[in-house]
Amino acid sequence: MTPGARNRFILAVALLVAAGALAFIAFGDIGKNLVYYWSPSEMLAQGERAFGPTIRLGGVVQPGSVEWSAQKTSVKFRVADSHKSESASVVVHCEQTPPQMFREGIGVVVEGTLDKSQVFKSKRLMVNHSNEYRPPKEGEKPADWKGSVSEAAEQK
Amino acid sequence: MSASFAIRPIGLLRAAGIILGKDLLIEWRTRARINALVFFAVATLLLFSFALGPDVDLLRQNAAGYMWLGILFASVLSLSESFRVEAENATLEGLKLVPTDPRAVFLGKACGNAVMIFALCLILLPVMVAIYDVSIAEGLPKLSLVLAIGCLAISAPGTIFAAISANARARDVLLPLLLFPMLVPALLSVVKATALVLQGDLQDSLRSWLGLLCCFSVIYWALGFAVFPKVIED
Amino acid sequence: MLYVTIALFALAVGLFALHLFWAKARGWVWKAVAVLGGAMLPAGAYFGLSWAPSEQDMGEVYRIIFVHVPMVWAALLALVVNFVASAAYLFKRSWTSDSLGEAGAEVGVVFGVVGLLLGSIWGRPTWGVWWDWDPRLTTTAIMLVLYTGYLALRKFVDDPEKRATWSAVVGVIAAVDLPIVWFSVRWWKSIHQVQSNPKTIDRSMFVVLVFNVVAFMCALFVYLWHRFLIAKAARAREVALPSALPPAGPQEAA
Amino acid sequence: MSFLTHAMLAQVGQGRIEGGWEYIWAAYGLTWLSLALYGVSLWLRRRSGEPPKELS
Repeated sequence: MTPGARNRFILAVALLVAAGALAFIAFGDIGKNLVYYWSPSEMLAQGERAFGPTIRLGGVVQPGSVEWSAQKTSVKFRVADSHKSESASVVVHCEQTPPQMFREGIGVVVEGTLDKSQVFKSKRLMVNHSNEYRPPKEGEKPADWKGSVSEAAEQK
Repeated sequence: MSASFAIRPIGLLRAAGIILGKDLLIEWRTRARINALVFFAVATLLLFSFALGPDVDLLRQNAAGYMWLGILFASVLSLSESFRVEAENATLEGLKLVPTDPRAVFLGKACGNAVMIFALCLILLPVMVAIYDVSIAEGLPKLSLVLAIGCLAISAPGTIFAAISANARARDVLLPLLLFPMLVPALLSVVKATALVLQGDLQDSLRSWLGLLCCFSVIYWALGFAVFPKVIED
Repeated sequence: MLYVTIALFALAVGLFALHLFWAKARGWVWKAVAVLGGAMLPAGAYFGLSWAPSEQDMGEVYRIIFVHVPMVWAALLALVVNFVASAAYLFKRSWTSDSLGEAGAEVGVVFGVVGLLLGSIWGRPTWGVWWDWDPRLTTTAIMLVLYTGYLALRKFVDDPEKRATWSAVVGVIAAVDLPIVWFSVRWWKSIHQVQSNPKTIDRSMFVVLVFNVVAFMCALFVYLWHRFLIAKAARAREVALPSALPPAGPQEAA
Repeated sequence: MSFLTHAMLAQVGQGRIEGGWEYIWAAYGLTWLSLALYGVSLWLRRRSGEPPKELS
């Protein structure tokens, strides 16, 4: 092999190795365990160790579990693995006013700590929107959505 | 020896080994670099605990992160030093004249830097155990493995960028500016892996983080190996 | 609307291809693209703000998608251009690929920063936070810092040849982050939604989105081309012999 | 509690975002502003590459 060809060969092999490693990150299984948030069942599987440290917990708001405080300044609900009623769930007590999109059945990520009574205390709640975008159903208009919204908010 | 140099190029690995040995020998003769590094890194670790106050739980929880930040800051010094040494007597020019693949220079230098940073890790370890009050839950062999791969992940891009910034203006600004963002993915996974080794790994996610770290190291080394001749050519 | 959008899309792609492969046309093609983009941008904003229906969960706020997504795509595309140019430079030196790399990085950083800010503005009403260290957002932030470092490197090296080689090296290494940014939402659980596709977006919204993407690509093209011309001219001046010897006229004093 | 917070709290929990045009205007405004500013900056730099003799 001439030096030039050998050079190019080494270069090609090195680039292939780099691309292979990147592809392994992409399509290998290692991404599965690298979590940005835990699902309720994953957190419960931690047992004792989940008490104390700040954790991100993600899942769906279990339908029928939302309890508002009188002033709507805090909210209690259960975060479940999935929409199925039998899936694992954790009680979350959130002291922050949730974003407007918060509702039963929507995906949320809460950041906080689990205390010994299995209540997850959270000060940061994020609503997770899916990648689905649909217009409102027939005959509905966003303007009609308001409940007891004041005039000021309505004008916007 | 010199005769065989003139007749045929020596093998890549052998040349790399010679350069590595040369770097380590220079270092061993004065031990100036490692002393400065250890002092700097220990000072950083202490500063973290001073800045955060005597909250033992907090320190123990974040020990891995602090340790790697200390190592990273110290390694920037070490990396720029490794090329400054060559620049002083224009010995890099000499290295370029050696009839071997310039990639050997990369391999030798990067291995030398990795050894250096790993030595720093090993010295730092007992310090960290003492001042952050951590215990090594998963055992020392596993921890050394994580540390070693972490050092490899730092040294390859570090060597490339140090070679670049050694000749640029404002090199003290440029090296961290290029290196730190590049290292974030590797740093993230090595800190996570170290924390798992220190605090125990219940979910069996150590292998994932370690795998990610290995992948990044491989990418950095392969790319560095491929492009280094371009970096030092004239 | 759909057919109009497809036609415009084809027109834009055709113009890009023409520009790429027919050097003689380069004088006027960018003007055509500029006219096309200049017409499509306001139209896209109109369609996005008023023509597209509101969304069932996000109401009106989702309309930010029509600027956020095209902006970030344009940024990623510009950085891919930077990668291709960097790799090309390492294989074969040329001021063209060096200048193209410079153009790609700068335009990519500008579009990327704006895209990130737009995402932040969108995140506040929907997620409830301006920023969160989720995988997509983190990798995007890393990407922007990386290419800022690339641009800083270019500023710090005076010798044009060394600058070209070294920044090409950095460009190739930095490009490792690009696929990670793109795939981060699929590899890891993230609060950022994964890429939408025609099935998950209502037809009327999808058309508007594609329309806006085409408009932003035209803008990207014009910006890239002009940034490239600037870089190329700067290179030409740098490598020109100092006060070029032969035509020694009175104006050569400088 | 101010009037505005009260209005905001009243909307909470419906699962839908109402209004929010200020965010949309901010986003579109930022987009247009940045595209325009960058275009202007390119325009101003258009002659930077020409030989110094033309600049002086």
